[in-house]
Amino acid sequence: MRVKVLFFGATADEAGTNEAEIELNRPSTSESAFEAILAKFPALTTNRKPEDLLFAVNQEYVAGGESIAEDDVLAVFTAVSGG
Amino acid sequence: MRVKVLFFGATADEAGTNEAEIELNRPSTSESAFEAILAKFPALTTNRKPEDLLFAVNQEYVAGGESIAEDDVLAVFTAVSGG
Amino acid sequence: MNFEITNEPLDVGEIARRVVPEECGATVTLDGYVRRFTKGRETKHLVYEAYEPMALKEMEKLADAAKEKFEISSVGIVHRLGKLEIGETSVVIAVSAPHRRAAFEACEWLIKELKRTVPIWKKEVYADGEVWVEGERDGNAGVPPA
Amino acid sequence: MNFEITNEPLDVGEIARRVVPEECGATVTLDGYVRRFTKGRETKHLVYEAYEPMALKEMEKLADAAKEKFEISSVGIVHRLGKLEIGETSVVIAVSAPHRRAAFEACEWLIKELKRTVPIWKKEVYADGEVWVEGERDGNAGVPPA
Repeated sequence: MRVKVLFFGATADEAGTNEAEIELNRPSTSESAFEAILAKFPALTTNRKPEDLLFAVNQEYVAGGESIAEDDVLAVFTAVSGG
Repeated sequence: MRVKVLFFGATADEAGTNEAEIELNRPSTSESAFEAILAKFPALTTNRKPEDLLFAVNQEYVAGGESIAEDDVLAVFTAVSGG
Repeated sequence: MNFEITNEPLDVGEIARRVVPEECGATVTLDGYVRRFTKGRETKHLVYEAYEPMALKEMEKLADAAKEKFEISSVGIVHRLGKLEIGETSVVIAVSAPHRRAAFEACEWLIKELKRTVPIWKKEVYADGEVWVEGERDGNAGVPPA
Repeated sequence: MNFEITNEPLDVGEIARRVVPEECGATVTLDGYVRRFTKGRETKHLVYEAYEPMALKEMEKLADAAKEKFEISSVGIVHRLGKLEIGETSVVIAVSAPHRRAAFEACEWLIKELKRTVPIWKKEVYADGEVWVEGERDGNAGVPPA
């Protein structure tokens, strides 16, 4: 199944894009989807550890274990720095 | 010696004026001046105790024991309620 | 000007913007305004009166004390006098600091102290009467609150 | 509107004035702006970027949580995006309450939480380079901060 992945700030620079589509196995969980994104965009973890990244599904932070469905919108970004 | 006395808010209503001149003995301290004002304007303590009033000399709160000089500006008012 | 007493309406944003030095990253502002209900009783409007020159001196003393006590850069204090309708701003205190924590602490301390020491008085006007509000007192006669 | 993300300059006073219910007597406002020096290094300007729809949702969640946690009436949160010069406001949080203490506490809590959870990022631009600032992280991969 295909899902959309969004990148912002540092992750957009590293992925070379703000937005991509990736193919995931069915079923996929938030963990396996996150791993698939890191595998496809290795630059995201060149200079940082995976645990320094945040991951959202349909504009909500993942808690872990969520099922991913076709057409879900995923997003990978660094710890926020607004304010 | 003559000094000026200012009243504000409730004390102005009770004294019937915003400003008065009173005659004090020489020497006078802040305590004796305060007593002289209360004696001349008994309405100030009709409905409250003397310790509920504040007293300033030349725009400074008294600490107690200050000497009062000719032409000093005294002020008697209730506990403040701005803000 | 950082300390002011005025009969004109207050522009909270403009007052807050007076205190923005380059080393700072945050301004915390308290905007105090006229509440319609106090302890269940309805206020029609308020009237504020001040011993103006002394009030300005006391504001300046408070700002100096706050700068000693907290890591802050600037303080602005403005109080309005005269008749104020419901919702109108009576006092604005703006504090800027390199880091926000000190600005929050100082702003809260300043409004507490202003209500204790700055010679300004509030008259509450109700539908059926009016009263000059007296603050809390526990000191000796004439001597300011500790 | 109480939650907003915009590319336009922010009017702090106008934002604070959006939250003045009649039961209230105080609004506490945090105005966060661009500091010239951070740890001795000079910033030329900042660029902010957001995951806008998620950021608005997270702001609303924060305001709801603050209303549960503190005795407050209204919350306004506005964050600016794009290029910001020194001294320009990046974020305004305004909290109104019947009594000022809760407004101070809630405002301070909200800015701390916003910096932790709302998906907005800051790029520091220096004379000799630029860097996307990353916040603090101590969680599991992908999972939001505790």
